Order: sequence, then structure tokens, then C-alpha cells
Amino acid sequence: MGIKLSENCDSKFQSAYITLLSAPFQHRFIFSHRMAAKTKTSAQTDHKEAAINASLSKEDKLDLLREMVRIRKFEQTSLKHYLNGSIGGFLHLYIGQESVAVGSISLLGDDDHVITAYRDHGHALAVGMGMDECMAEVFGKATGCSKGKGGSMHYFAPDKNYWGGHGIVGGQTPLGAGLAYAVKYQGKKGCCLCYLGDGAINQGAFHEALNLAALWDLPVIYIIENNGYSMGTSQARSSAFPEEGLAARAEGYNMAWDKIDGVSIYEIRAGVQKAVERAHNESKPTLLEIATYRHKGHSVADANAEKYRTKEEIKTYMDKHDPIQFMKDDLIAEGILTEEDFKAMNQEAQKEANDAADFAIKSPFPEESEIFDDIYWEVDNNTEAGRTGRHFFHG
Amino acid sequence: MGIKLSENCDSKFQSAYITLLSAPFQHRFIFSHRMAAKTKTSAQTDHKEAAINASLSKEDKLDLLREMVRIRKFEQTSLKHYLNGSIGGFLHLYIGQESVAVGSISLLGDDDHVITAYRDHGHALAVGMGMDECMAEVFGKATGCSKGKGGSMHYFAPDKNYWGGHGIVGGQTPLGAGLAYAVKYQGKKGCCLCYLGDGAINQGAFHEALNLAALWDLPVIYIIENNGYSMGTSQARSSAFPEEGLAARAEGYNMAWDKIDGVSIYEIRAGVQKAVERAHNESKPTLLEIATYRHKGHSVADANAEKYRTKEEIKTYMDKHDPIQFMKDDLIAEGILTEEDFKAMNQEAQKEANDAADFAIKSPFPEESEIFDDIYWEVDNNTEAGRTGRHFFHG
Amino acid sequence: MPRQITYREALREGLDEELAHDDNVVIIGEEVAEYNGAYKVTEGLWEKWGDKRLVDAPISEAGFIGMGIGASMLGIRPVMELMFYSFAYVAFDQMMNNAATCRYMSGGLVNCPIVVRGPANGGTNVGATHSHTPENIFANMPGLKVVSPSDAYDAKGLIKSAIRDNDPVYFMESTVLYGQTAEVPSNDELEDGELLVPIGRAKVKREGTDISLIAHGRAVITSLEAAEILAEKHNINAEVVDLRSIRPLDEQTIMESVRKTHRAIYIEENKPFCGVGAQISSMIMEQAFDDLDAPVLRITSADAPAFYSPPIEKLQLPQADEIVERALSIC
Amino acid sequence: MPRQITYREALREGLDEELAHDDNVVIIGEEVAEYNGAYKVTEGLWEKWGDKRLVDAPISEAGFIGMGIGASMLGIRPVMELMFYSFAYVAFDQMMNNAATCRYMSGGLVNCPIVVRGPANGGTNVGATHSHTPENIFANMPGLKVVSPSDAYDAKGLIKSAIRDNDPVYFMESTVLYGQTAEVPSNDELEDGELLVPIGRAKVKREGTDISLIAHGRAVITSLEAAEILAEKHNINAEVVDLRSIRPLDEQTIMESVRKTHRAIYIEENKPFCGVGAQISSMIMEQAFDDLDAPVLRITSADAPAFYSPPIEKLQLPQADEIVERALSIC
Ligand SMILES: Cc1ncc(C[n+]2csc(CCOP(=O)(O)OP(=O)(O)O)c2C)c(N)n1
Ligand SMILES: Cc1ncc(C[n+]2csc(CCOP(=O)(O)OP(=O)(O)O)c2C)c(N)n1
Ligand SMILES: [Mg+2]
Ligand SMILES: [Mg+2]
Repeated sequence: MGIKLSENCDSKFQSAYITLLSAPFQHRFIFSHRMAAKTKTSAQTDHKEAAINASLSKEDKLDLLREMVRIRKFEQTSLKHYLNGSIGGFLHLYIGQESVAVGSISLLGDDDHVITAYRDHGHALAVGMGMDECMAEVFGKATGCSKGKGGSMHYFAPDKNYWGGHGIVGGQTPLGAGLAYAVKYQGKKGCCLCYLGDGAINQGAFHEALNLAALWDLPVIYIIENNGYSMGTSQARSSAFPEEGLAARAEGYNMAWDKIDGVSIYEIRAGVQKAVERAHNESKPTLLEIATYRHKGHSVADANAEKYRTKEEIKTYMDKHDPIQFMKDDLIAEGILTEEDFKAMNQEAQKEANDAADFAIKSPFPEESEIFDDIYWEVDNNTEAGRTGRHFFHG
Repeated sequence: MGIKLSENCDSKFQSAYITLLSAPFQHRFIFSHRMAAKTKTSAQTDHKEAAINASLSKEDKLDLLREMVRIRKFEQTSLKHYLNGSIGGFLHLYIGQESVAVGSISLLGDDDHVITAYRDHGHALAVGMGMDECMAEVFGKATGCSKGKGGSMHYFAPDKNYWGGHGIVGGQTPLGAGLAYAVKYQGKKGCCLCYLGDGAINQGAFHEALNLAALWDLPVIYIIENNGYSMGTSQARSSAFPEEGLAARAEGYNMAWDKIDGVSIYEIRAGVQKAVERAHNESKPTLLEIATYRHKGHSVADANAEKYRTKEEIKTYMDKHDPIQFMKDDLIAEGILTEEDFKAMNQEAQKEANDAADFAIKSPFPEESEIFDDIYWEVDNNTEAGRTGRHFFHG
Repeated sequence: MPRQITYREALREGLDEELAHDDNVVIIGEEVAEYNGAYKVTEGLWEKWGDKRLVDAPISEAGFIGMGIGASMLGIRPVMELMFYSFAYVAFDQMMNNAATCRYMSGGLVNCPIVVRGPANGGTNVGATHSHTPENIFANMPGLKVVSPSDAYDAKGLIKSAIRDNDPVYFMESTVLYGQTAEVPSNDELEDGELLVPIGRAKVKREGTDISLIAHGRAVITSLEAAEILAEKHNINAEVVDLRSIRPLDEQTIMESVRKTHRAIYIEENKPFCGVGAQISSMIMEQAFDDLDAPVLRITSADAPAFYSPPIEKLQLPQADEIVERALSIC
Repeated sequence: MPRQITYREALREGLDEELAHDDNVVIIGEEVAEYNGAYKVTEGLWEKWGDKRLVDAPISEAGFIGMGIGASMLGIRPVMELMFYSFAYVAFDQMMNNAATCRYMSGGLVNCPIVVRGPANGGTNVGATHSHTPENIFANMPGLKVVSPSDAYDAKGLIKSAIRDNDPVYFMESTVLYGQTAEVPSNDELEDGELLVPIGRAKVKREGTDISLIAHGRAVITSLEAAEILAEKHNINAEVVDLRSIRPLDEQTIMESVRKTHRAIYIEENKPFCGVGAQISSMIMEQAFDDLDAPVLRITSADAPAFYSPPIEKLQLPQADEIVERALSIC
């Protein structure tokens, strides 16, 4: 029944981990969530030696780390400007989860596509969007990637095969199936990575999308970024699931699935690569669950971030399960990175983020006249159809 | 993982059955659907000897058969009047599936509730609604159970714990969870049987309801009446599912599940009883899949009923897997029924159905003035709230 | 003799021509392929075009319509059938958010050339859940287009335009009209070789001078009946205007008619509260207040869920008699 | 000194009192219990009432609202929180069909005393998907009630009435108003010992003679501001009418006001096409045509998805200045 991909669901991770935690937290985390401590295990080494990772050059590895660091600096910088009042609305930071977007997106080619939820900055930078346009967007500036119309939750870059940034929980999951459908329809060898949260798995649209993907052999890979919480609700309080975890829901659709420990970008790359190959070669979907953790609150406005999670838990994750630390230590051990290099990398990324903030600050707000642009393609392009009939109404 | 209740998923049923079928049909029925031929097997005998069945008196058994026969005659009679033009709209007949409603509902007590989809006549009669009010409803008469307002798809009898009759596929499944929620909230030892079709399992609302039921330990029993088709689409063309069948989707929610062969009302009673006990004693949900078959088209208007299914297939089911035939033969073998008795039972039921049709025909249509009744409780009851403000508008 | 075909055939021809016109057009919906469509609109198309172009979907409207929206972003042109438009309610978020707002939220980087079509009408004794008429609801949302043809000619011409349109078009038909015939020229009779009716242009179905009966969908037919009675029995010459497209809206044709007749009634099978008629009548009164000799009236479906019982349900819908009576009250 | 509390506190008091008043009242929603509510409306209630009465739900709006509807049929009185009313769109079928039509389709055997509440507003830079205002959409459906309080007094009085109402009530709040205070008497100051505001009665928030500014929700506040400017700068005495309840509707108070002032503007944060204002203005013009000295005008949110950028989004909403300007155009 179903196809359980690998037996790397190493129970030692889980039990080792659980002993670190306070009792109520154990209750909440029961079953599915696990991340390795940053000390390497043989399993980690295995992933690093997987073909997709073994072929990485020294520069490739440094690039992966750099990408994660860039995301973190971007997020820390946007946080700063949110706290000083320059940014409003929602700001859902990706800090702690960087390995997921960077690791998985690093595997993609020209006919592969990406779509995600509102916690979308990491994926945006990983697909190659610039910090300037991303930062300007959260500031609501005309120079933003969505001209200030979408905001933090709604980044798009179709030229980079990046289809958003979606605010309605689970709403992007049928779209992800659709992108895969299009790729297949057009006879291309490609796939779509569609990310969602652990809370999002309980939206009906996701279930419908899973069935369609499995039934029609769509090359879509659903990646549950399981950070243990949907806002203040732990996974155990929002989802019923079997011992094997959330991804095991795939069994009901006879769909391949796997669980991945997100602390290691190597494990992510090794695991996601199998799914990408399945999509490319067999046009089959996969459901992946990647254990990860968000260091910050649900959004910057989350006043309870240290209430529903113990300080101890947060500290444990930050100290022992941080994917950046983990890779940094690994590259130092491998001898291709020094503490100095790492510092320089951080400084560079920080400078880039600061420059982006300066760019955003200096950029103009959109014009009032733009309110009625970008609603209808036909109007924007001043076609015959766009000129026929009244498209907009006042009261 | 999950709880597979029993090992009665007897592969011999399936393979024995499949050899009866033409090749395309085999393709369509691959995996999940199975019903026993009407000759008894030891498995059947086992079910008959289950405590819940062993305790049945001779009269009880005849009552079960009579109930199925009543449903069939009701349906055949409504069909006749649809074909002669007295009934319009949709008419989804339950012919062939009678054992499901009768067998499962026969197990219920005062605090147990029932809700189903639009193929709702069988359940209505099984909970004890009268043929007159049911027949008058399809005729759109004022004497109908819903005063002619709901029609064939929307029978209700709250006094009999029967909560409809729902036309939107899957729409009743959260309601079923809600009825169970109420029973539990009020501290009663009861449950809700919520029926749905094999096509309905792909509605998002059902998936959300499954998660809620499992997460919150709601005493709801979802019964998939798997008749192999949703309209003209076979189960294999609408659902992705593992070898174990549709009910195995419960695994993803760590929910108990089982598959039942619907040809035998004993098997249904034995299987559903376990779920009822689980609901009553542990307040836990169950997902059941009952293999069954509809002899007629999706609705009477289904012009293709003999296109998407071969005539041979339909004949096989009618001849070899009909639950009424099956029970009749069994009771004759047991020596508590004769061919004569059965004939009399049919005649009696036919007379009751004919009388109901006469009642319906003679009944008046509703009055135009009733259009604005039964919309707001407060208006109907002429309360202060119902008299405050304008509730209805004309153009 | 001019060619007469049914509304159903007209739609089918339109779909067939667009399948031929653009390889990216794909028709997806419940029972649209092997079953030939629940209402036989797609009859024969699966046989002709095969599995790739006609796809039977599971009963997962949110899933497959959302999928279509995603595919449309990459250039596929999905034409989704809702067996009943009422089932849009389980796909509502996909249709209101993803189809309507992605363009805006991306600052114009994305567009969704999807068509969602199906019957949106009451009057067939299928009960309240199957009789919704959500023209007003979808037209409320900027980014969406809502079209509602009342005859075979427009059904063909508009479905073709809808499929070629680069914005989401929600195309609302009527099961009651599927069997109605109208004159629809074959392509070789046409100068351009095909029939494209622009979205956003109303049609004066009957010229008149005394009162404007403005309507969409099947209510146009009822209005034409009423106009005949008004002419024959009451010597009142009513003009009948068919919106055809609700958004974009042909305001000009409406206003020209009203400025000529000085009286108007909006007729629709939509429910009254915040219905299409509320919008149109309020627009007319705002813009042509001094041209009006009487308030604009509205005739809608009864403000109640659909009644199953056939004789009563009929009374819930706008009737020609009622139109006549109310027209007389202001003429 | 009269007691001043915030809109948020007023809602909380109302919920708390109803939890005490009826054991069948249960509050269900995302983050309503342990987290104290995303907007802190339910703060402290879980601590006080425990797991049975305050229930944190998974992100399954169709599932848990549908569940609430089912439970309400058996006498439970669920008060469901939508974190944003925009999320109603994933539960739309449950809210439009199951809650609204089961009573009708059962010939009156069933009723659904459910409340679905949450903020339905734009103006907080959260983008188009989170800024829907579906008052018009739900009020379109007979069987539903739609309520929209504009101040703390009404928030408390109406939520209590909504919970006691035996029909489904969709209760639309505003995050922008949560922090606003108003005078709300404590129960011991009240004759009946509690504050119940009837659903279906509008409130004249400011008496005037020259023009009626009719509004609901936060637009009432904007209208009051405009009325002050009109009085101070233009010597125009505007009457401000707060609908409070959109369906049922207090037509009488509206008409009385308009018959007195002969001029009216409807102001709302709803979108224009088939918005609440379309309904009200069309009703006024139909019924009071001869009493009007000018057409009824409408001021709504801009007819575009919500713009994220804060300074532009503000311009999308009705402004006091705009109301003043348009009032002057007809006074
Ligand atoms: C349909 C819907 N319901 C509720 C919300 C509000 N909301 C936004 S994010 C969120 C939590 C989602 O958690 P999860 O899926 O685990 O993702 P994470 O935030 O952890 O990345 C909620 C409840 C929403 N945006 N959409
Ligand atoms: C949301 C929704 N989509 C589509 C339909 C139309 N429809 C009614 S019944 C049906 C088939 C359902 O099949 P299944 O669930 O297997 O039940 P069965 O008819 O076999 O009892 C369809 C597609 C509907 N009523 N509701
Ligand atoms: Mg999460
Ligand atoms: Mg079926």
C-alpha cells in the first residue's frame, strides 16, 4: 500500500530529540516531528554522499550556504523595519526554515516551477528574485516585485517560474497541481514544487489536489514544511495522523511519500531529488514532509510566540537544529569554510539586505492611478475586448 | 498504523467476482469493489453468527427483509410515476443498495442519528418515515415530509433522528460530524451514521470532517456506499486509492476503518455494530466502505446507465449480488421463509407503495403563500425578532 | 433557409471550434467526456478530440477548478464545466481569490485565461441547493467577467470570445434554454468566417419607445413575451435590452434606451437583495434621474430558496404577466 | 462617569454573558482558546470556561463551520470565529447551502441557530485575499441574517441577540474598530439587567434635516466625520443612519429619514457592483421617488482588489472628504 520511499524515518532522531523537551511539549510533538541535532550522524553522512550531493563542488556548497544566509539576513532586516514601523500588515518570517527552500529549489531546471503559501520570502530569493524588489514589496513601494500591490504574502516572478506567494491557507495546492498539469500537457519534462504548512494539510482543497495529482499522474511534489505549529496550534492539536507522520496521508491516494529531516540541506536535496526524478521520469506526484522549525513567531505580530512554545524548546531548536549552523559546522569540518569566511558571508548578505532596505525606503509609493491597473489583462493591454463595455464601477 | 478492523477483506470474493466480468469492467473495478455472489460462504455464515445477528428472532429477520422489500417497492413505484410524468426533477433510486440502510439503521437506538446524501429514500423508510409522506414529497405535494419544498433529495425527519437528504455531494459530511459533536457535547451515549457515495470521498469537506472526527474523537461513522460509480464515472476513474480500498484513506487520520460486503445484511450489521460500539463506548469515529450496486441509472434521467456499465455487469449484479435475493434465499434455507411468504411480503409492500402513490396523487399542491414560510424560524414563530425589520424583499 | 440550431448545439459548436483553433484549449469537468456531458453540451467532443482535450473530473470542484486556474497561468486555456453553477460554492475561494486576485497581487505579472461554464438557473424542480444564480456574486468581484447568453446565437458567439479572452470569464447558461433554437449562421455565411460576439456589448432584442425592459439570461425571453402582450393588449411599445454580459457592462446601450423611453424595469432570475437589478436600477437612477418619468422597477425571483414543487417553483420566477402588470403601473 | 469599553471588550463581554446564559453555547475557531484569539476578542474566556466551551479548530473552515451547523440542528448554539471573514470563501457552500436552506428544504422541521463572526474589512494592508467584505453576498441569500455593528454598544448588544436568535446570523466586525471605545452601560445600570440590541433595527446616530448619510459598519464612523465637516464648513445638517443589521433591514427608519431630508447617500466599505448600497439606493428610489430632490448616490470601496501598499489602500476606502464633496454635489 502506497510507496514508502526510504527507511530514513530514523526513530533514534525522534526519541533522542524528545528527551530534550519538556513534558507538555512532548505531548504536542508526539509522533511526527523530528529534527536531528546538529552533530552529524551516519544517516547525515549518507545523504551527503547521495549522488546529487556528492557531485557538488566546493563552490556549489558555499553557494547553498550563502543562499541560506542571504535569506536569514533579508528576514532579519525586514523584521527590523517592521519593528520600527516602516512595514505593516503581516510579515511571516522564514528564519529557521531556510534549508527547505534553498535545498529543494537548488534541484530545479528550466521546466520546473515553484508555488508556495504566504511565508514566501525564502522561496523567492531561492528562485533568484532580487532583494531590492522583494524588500520594496514589503515596504509597499512601487518598485516592489508586485508594484506594492501584493505585499509580503504575495511575491510572484513568472520569469523565474515562481507563481506566488498565496495568502489563503491551502489555496495554492490546486494551483500547484495545475502548474504540473500544464507542464505535462505541454509535453515538457518538468515538475512543480508546491509548498504548504503542517496546518494547511487540513484544508479540503489540498485533499482534492492530492487525489487529482495521483489519479492523473501529475508531476507535482507537495512539500509540507512541518515547523510543528500552525500559528499557536501544535501539530498534534490540529491534525489527526498515524505514527508515520503527516506525509503518510499520501497512502490513501496510493501516492509516494517520504519524510525528511530539514536540518540538513543534504538530506533535503537527496530526498527531494528522488521525487523530482519520479516527476520527471514517471510523471508521478510525491508528498514530502520536511521537519523544520521557525525561530520566530507565526508572524511578527504573534504576541504569543513564546507562550505556546516553551523558551526552552525554541532555544533548543535555535542552538541544536538550525540548518545554517548545521551546514556551517559541516563545511568547516570538511575544511572548505572558516569562521572568517562565514563571517564575511554574513556581512556581505547583511550589506545586501541593508542596501535593499535603503532602496525600498528611497523608492516612491505607487500612484493612486494604479488602483485600476492590473485587474484585467484585456484592459491593461488596451485590446478591443478591454475597450468594450464598462469594466469598473463606482458606488 | 491505523486500525484495520477485521480481515474479512476476503480476496476470494474479489477474484471470484472479477472472473464474472468483462475485461473493461475489470479495469474499472480494479482494487476496491467487491461483492459476494449470493451463494453463502463460510464468511457469510460467520457474520450471521455474530452476536448482533445471532440474537435476531425469526420475526426480526423477516422484518429486515420486509424493510428491504418495502424500499424496493417504494422505489419501483416512484420510478413508474416519474416515467409517466407525474414526478420531475431528480429521482435517485436506491434499488440494489437496500441492505446498507436497513442493516445499519437497524442497529440504532434513541440517541443515534442518521444523515445522508440525495439518494435518501431508503434511509428515510429505514428510520421509520411513512411511505405516504415520502411519496407525496417526490410528487411535490403539500402533504410531503418537507411540504413539497425539498423534493426527492431532501427528506428530513428530526423526530426520527433523520437529518436529511442533502443534494450537494459531500456537503452532509461536516453536518454528520456536527450531529456527533452535539451528542457528545450533551453527554449522551449515541452516534451519527453519515452516508456518502464513492464519488463523494473526493470532496474537500469530507476530508476536513474526517480530520475533525479523528482529532476530536467524535462518535461519527462514515459509511461509503460504494456502488462503483459516481454518475457515469467508475471508482477507478475518480479516485486514487490503495489496494485496500477507499476506506483505507482513514489510515491517514489514524482512524479505524473496515470494508464490508453489502450483499449480506448480516455482514453489514456485524461490521457496523463494531463501529457503533466504538462510537458508544470509546467515542471514536470509524470509516466504513460497503460494497454495493445500484441496479438503475444514477438518476432516472441517466440516459447512459447501460453505456458506462455493460449490460452483462448489471445483470450479474442483479442476478447474483442482490441483497434481497440473498437474504430471501438465506431465510428460505433457514426454513423461516417460503416462496409464498416472500410473494405475500412483496404484494403487501407493493400495495403500501401504491396506496402511497394514490395518497400523493390525491394530495393538493402547496399554496403560493407558502413560499415565504420556513425560511426564518423567528418569522415562522412570529417572535419579536421575527417581527423586527424587513426579512423579505421583492426586486 | 437560415440555419436554426439549439442553444446546446451552439455551445458545442463554439467549444469544438475553439478546440480546433487553439491546442491549449482543454475541456474539464464532471462527465464531460465519456458521458458526453450531464446536459449533453459536450456530446461527441470526446470521441472527436480524445482524452487529452476532454477530461472527466472527480467530484472535486475546488480541486479541478483550482488546477485549471494554475494551468491557465502557464498558458493552458481550460474550459471548466460545472454540472450546475450552484456547485461553484464548493470552489468559491478558488474562483473568487485565485482567479480574480492573482493578477492584481502580482502587479500584472500573471493572468488567468480560464472559462468556467455551466447552467445557473432555477425552475427545474431540483431544490434550493441546485438552483443558485450567482451572477451578482461573481460580478461583484473586480477581475472577473460574467456572461449570460439568452439565445443560441449569443451562446456560440460568446463562448468563443470567452475562451479567447485573457481574463477569467464565468459563463452562466440555463438548462431551460438548452433546447431552444435560434438562427445561427454557419461559418461560411459569415464574412470573418466565424461567429464572435464581443463580451461587454448589450443587444436591443426589440426596439420600442415607451418603456425599457432590461434583462439577462432567460429573463430576456420572458421580457420579450411581456413586450408582445404589452403591444397587443395595451398598445405599449416596450424596448427589450439583453445585457448578455453583466461585467463588463454595456452602460451606453442601457442609458440610451432609458433616455429614449423614460421608464425601465430590470428583470432577472437572480434573487433580489443586492442582485444585478439592484446595481442596474441604481445606476440608471443616478445617471438618468431627470430623464425618468417613474422609478426603475425590479422583477426578480422570489426572495426565498427554490421551492421543489413544480407549480410553486414556477411562481417564484419572473412571469410575463407580472412584467406586464408592473409595466402598466408606471406607464 | 459612564463606562467606556472597546468594541473588542464589548464583544468579549457579550460572549462571556452568553456562555453563562446557556450551556449550549460553544465558541469554536482557529486560535480562539489557548491563544486567546488572533485579535484577542476571546481573551481570557478559555481560562474561564475551559476546553468544552472554547475550542481551537484546525484550519478547516468548511469542516468546522459545517460541523457547527450540524450541531446547531441538535440544539447546540455554536459561535464560530472566522479569523478573517474572507476565509468564509472556503466554507461558502456550508454557509450558503446548509445553514441557509435546510430549514426550507425540510419544510420548517430544522433550524440552525449558528453564529459565524469575525472581521470583514479592508484597510489593514494584508492584501486582496484577506480584505473581502461579503455583507452583500450573504445578505443576498434568504434564510441568512447579516449584522454589522459600528460601535462597542451595538457590538455587545447585537452579539448577544445573534447568539439567542434561532436562525443563522453572520456577524461581521472590523479589525479597525476593535480598539475603539464607546459608552456601554454595565448590566447593573440596565433595567433588564442586560444589553440586547434587536437585530433589524437601524439607529439614527446623528439627527439632521438636509441629507441622509446611510451606512453600515465602519463607514458609519466615516459618515459621522463627514457630517461634522458638513455642519461646520457648509452649514449642512446631515442625518446619519447606521443600518446595524443588513438583513433583516430596517426599511422604515431609512425611508423616514429620506422623506425628511429628500437626499441620500449610501456609504459602505463593500465593493460597488451589486453591493449593499445598490440594494438600498434602488429601494429608496423606488419607494420614495417623488420625495427625492436628487438621485441617491453611493460611495463604496474602490472597484478593485485591495491594494497592499498602505497609503494607496487608504484611498480605496470611503473618505470623509469624498462624502462631503458628493453631498455638496446634491445639496
Ligand atoms: C483558509 C485560511 N484560514 C486561516 C488563515 C489564517 N492563517 C494564516 S497562516 C495560518 C497558520 C498556518 O500554519 P501552517 O500551515 O503550519 O504554516 P506556517 O505558518 O507554519 O508556515 C492561519 C491559521 C488563512 N490565511 N487562510
Ligand atoms: C458538489 C457537487 N458536485 C456535483 C454534483 C452532481 N452530482 C450529483 S450526484 C453525483 C455523483 C455522486 O456519486 P457517488 O458519490 O458515488 O454517489 P451515488 O450517486 O453513487 O450514490 C454528482 C456528480 C453535486 N450534487 N454536488
Ligand atoms: Mg506550520
Ligand atoms: Mg457511487
